[in-house]
Amino acid sequence: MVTEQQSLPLGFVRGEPVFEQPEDLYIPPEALELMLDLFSGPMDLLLYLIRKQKMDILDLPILRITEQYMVYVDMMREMKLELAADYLLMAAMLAEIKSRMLLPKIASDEDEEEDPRAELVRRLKEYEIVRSGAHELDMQPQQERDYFIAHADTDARDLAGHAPPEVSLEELSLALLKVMQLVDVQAHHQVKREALSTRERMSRILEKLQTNTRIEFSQLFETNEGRSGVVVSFLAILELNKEGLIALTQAESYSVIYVVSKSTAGATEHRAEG
Amino acid sequence: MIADKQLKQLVEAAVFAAEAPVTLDQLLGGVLADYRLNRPRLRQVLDELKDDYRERGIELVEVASGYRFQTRSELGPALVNMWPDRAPRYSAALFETLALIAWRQPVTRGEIEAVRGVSVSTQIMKTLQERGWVKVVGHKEVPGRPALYATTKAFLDYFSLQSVADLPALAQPRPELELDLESAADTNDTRERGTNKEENP
Amino acid sequence: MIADKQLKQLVEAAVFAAEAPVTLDQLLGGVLADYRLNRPRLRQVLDELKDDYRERGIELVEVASGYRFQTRSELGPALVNMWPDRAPRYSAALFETLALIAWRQPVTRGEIEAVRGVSVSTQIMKTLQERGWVKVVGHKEVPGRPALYATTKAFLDYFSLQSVADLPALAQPRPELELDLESAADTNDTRERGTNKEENP
Repeated sequence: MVTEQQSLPLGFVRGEPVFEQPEDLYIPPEALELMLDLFSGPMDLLLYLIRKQKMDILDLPILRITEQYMVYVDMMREMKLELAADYLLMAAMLAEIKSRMLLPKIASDEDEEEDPRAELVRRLKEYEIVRSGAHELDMQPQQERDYFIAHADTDARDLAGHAPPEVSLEELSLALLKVMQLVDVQAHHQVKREALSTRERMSRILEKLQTNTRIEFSQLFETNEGRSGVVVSFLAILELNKEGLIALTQAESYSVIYVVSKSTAGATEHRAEG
Repeated sequence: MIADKQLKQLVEAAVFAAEAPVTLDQLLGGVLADYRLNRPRLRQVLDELKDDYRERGIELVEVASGYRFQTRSELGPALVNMWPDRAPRYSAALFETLALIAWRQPVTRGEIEAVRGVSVSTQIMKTLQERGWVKVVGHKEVPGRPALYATTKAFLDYFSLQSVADLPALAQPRPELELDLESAADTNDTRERGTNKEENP
Repeated sequence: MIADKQLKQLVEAAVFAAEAPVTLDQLLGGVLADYRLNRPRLRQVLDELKDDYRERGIELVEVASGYRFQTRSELGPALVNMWPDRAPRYSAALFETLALIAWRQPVTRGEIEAVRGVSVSTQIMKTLQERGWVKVVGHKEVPGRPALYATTKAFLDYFSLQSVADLPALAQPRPELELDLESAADTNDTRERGTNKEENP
């Protein structure tokens, strides 16, 4: 079922004729990164190329497939995209098969020499089956995509006196330490106690704005908290504003400043405006 | 326009699927967003649903924060037997999620997932909200309007904290703890998770 | 004795209130413990309930770990619209890994990597285990004693399946190809041929 169209080669890449310059090989750099996410690995990429070029997997044109694979891998390397070592491993394997194919066959009395492509073809077929399995799984109904669990609340559990699990502060602290380390790997965040108070205050302000979508600026401060409390509230308002969760409005200079929610569920009037 | 039957099915499914009681606005802006429906009409649908469940084991009720289905109160004593006495435990995933909410609040589920590198199960969010430790304080104005989660006063009370700011001081690694964590990280890498089973929260 | 109506209400309420799907045994030994009821009778009640919900927005289904109510799948898109941040997002790599574990279980990480041609990220294994879809069921007696992974009931529940045998049979290699798919063939045998789907997506 080889559907190789013989026409004039468009050019030669590393000595190999290129018959059709596949337009899908020209990929804008920004799309390359996306592509890396698109393929789940080198096998996936290989299969894609085989499909795209309508090659016969059983009589794999190893020269062509190797060329095309290398075009992709080289592009990704040129873009200095973080390329998994597995892609390079596959490139090496392809190159090896290619060189073995190029070697003259030595006539021998022994059993027929195994086609150097056999192992790759076997793996490709096997992988193809797994990929179709993944597709089958994806077609199954999935929770919160196709269906949701239907729950009813109950007061019976309270009757049972069924206490929820006891949790120690230590467990929570350890968990916090773990996520702090996680984040530390991603970025160097200095966790300061003041910053935490601010985050917490942000939540309280949003909470207030859920019942009242517009609150006078000054009402968000509690004077009995003292100086530091006022500072925390002020920082929280600035941060909320920066993150686009609230807006500050004022009819005219020196008039009352209002804090308006941009985020509450109940803010239907606001939604209607937008 | 939407057929009456389909409309009722949608509203019914949405109330059942919600993690907390749902308001008319949530229904109108969410599951019914594609249909032009007014509040009286929706109320009528909810009344019909109430009626449909009049003779069933559960009922549709309106509570302070919206509509929800709940088991009929007469059945309470019989349902008690559903929960045998056993002390459940929370998963590490739940603790990490809670810690992240405390630390990064107000935070969306997507932001939590970005840090933890794994998706956060709905069950965990539900458990945290049922315990009253976490609540939705708003919605982020980005596509999808994801909920913003924050810790509550009940959370602070439970752990006898004055403020979330008291947490990091506690989380300072003690020398002997650091060692523990390193070995824990090692076993994580070699996927020795048999002992660290993820039960349902 | 318990009146039919009350019995049905009790079973209905129990299934709705449970945190996870409930089995016949859980019902018989829990909420129904005070009544002398046999399994056929209980099955009959559940069948009646299924029937009652035939035209509603939710349905009673049986999955691997028992009975549960869930929203009708036609309503999925509208409901997802209501909670976009709850919608699952899984990569192709995760699904391939999961498919391999489902169809080839028990399987080692090395075996998964051999087929997929890429190293399996620790994050994928972590997600799969945190979701409770995959667990370590033993260790292979080869050097290094690698963990053997298998799917769980929670995996089946998530995909609305009663057993692994309900998974569609995977495409068979073409006859002219002699592939080393013994392990796959074994699991395939237990499956129904009739469900064979088209060979490729």
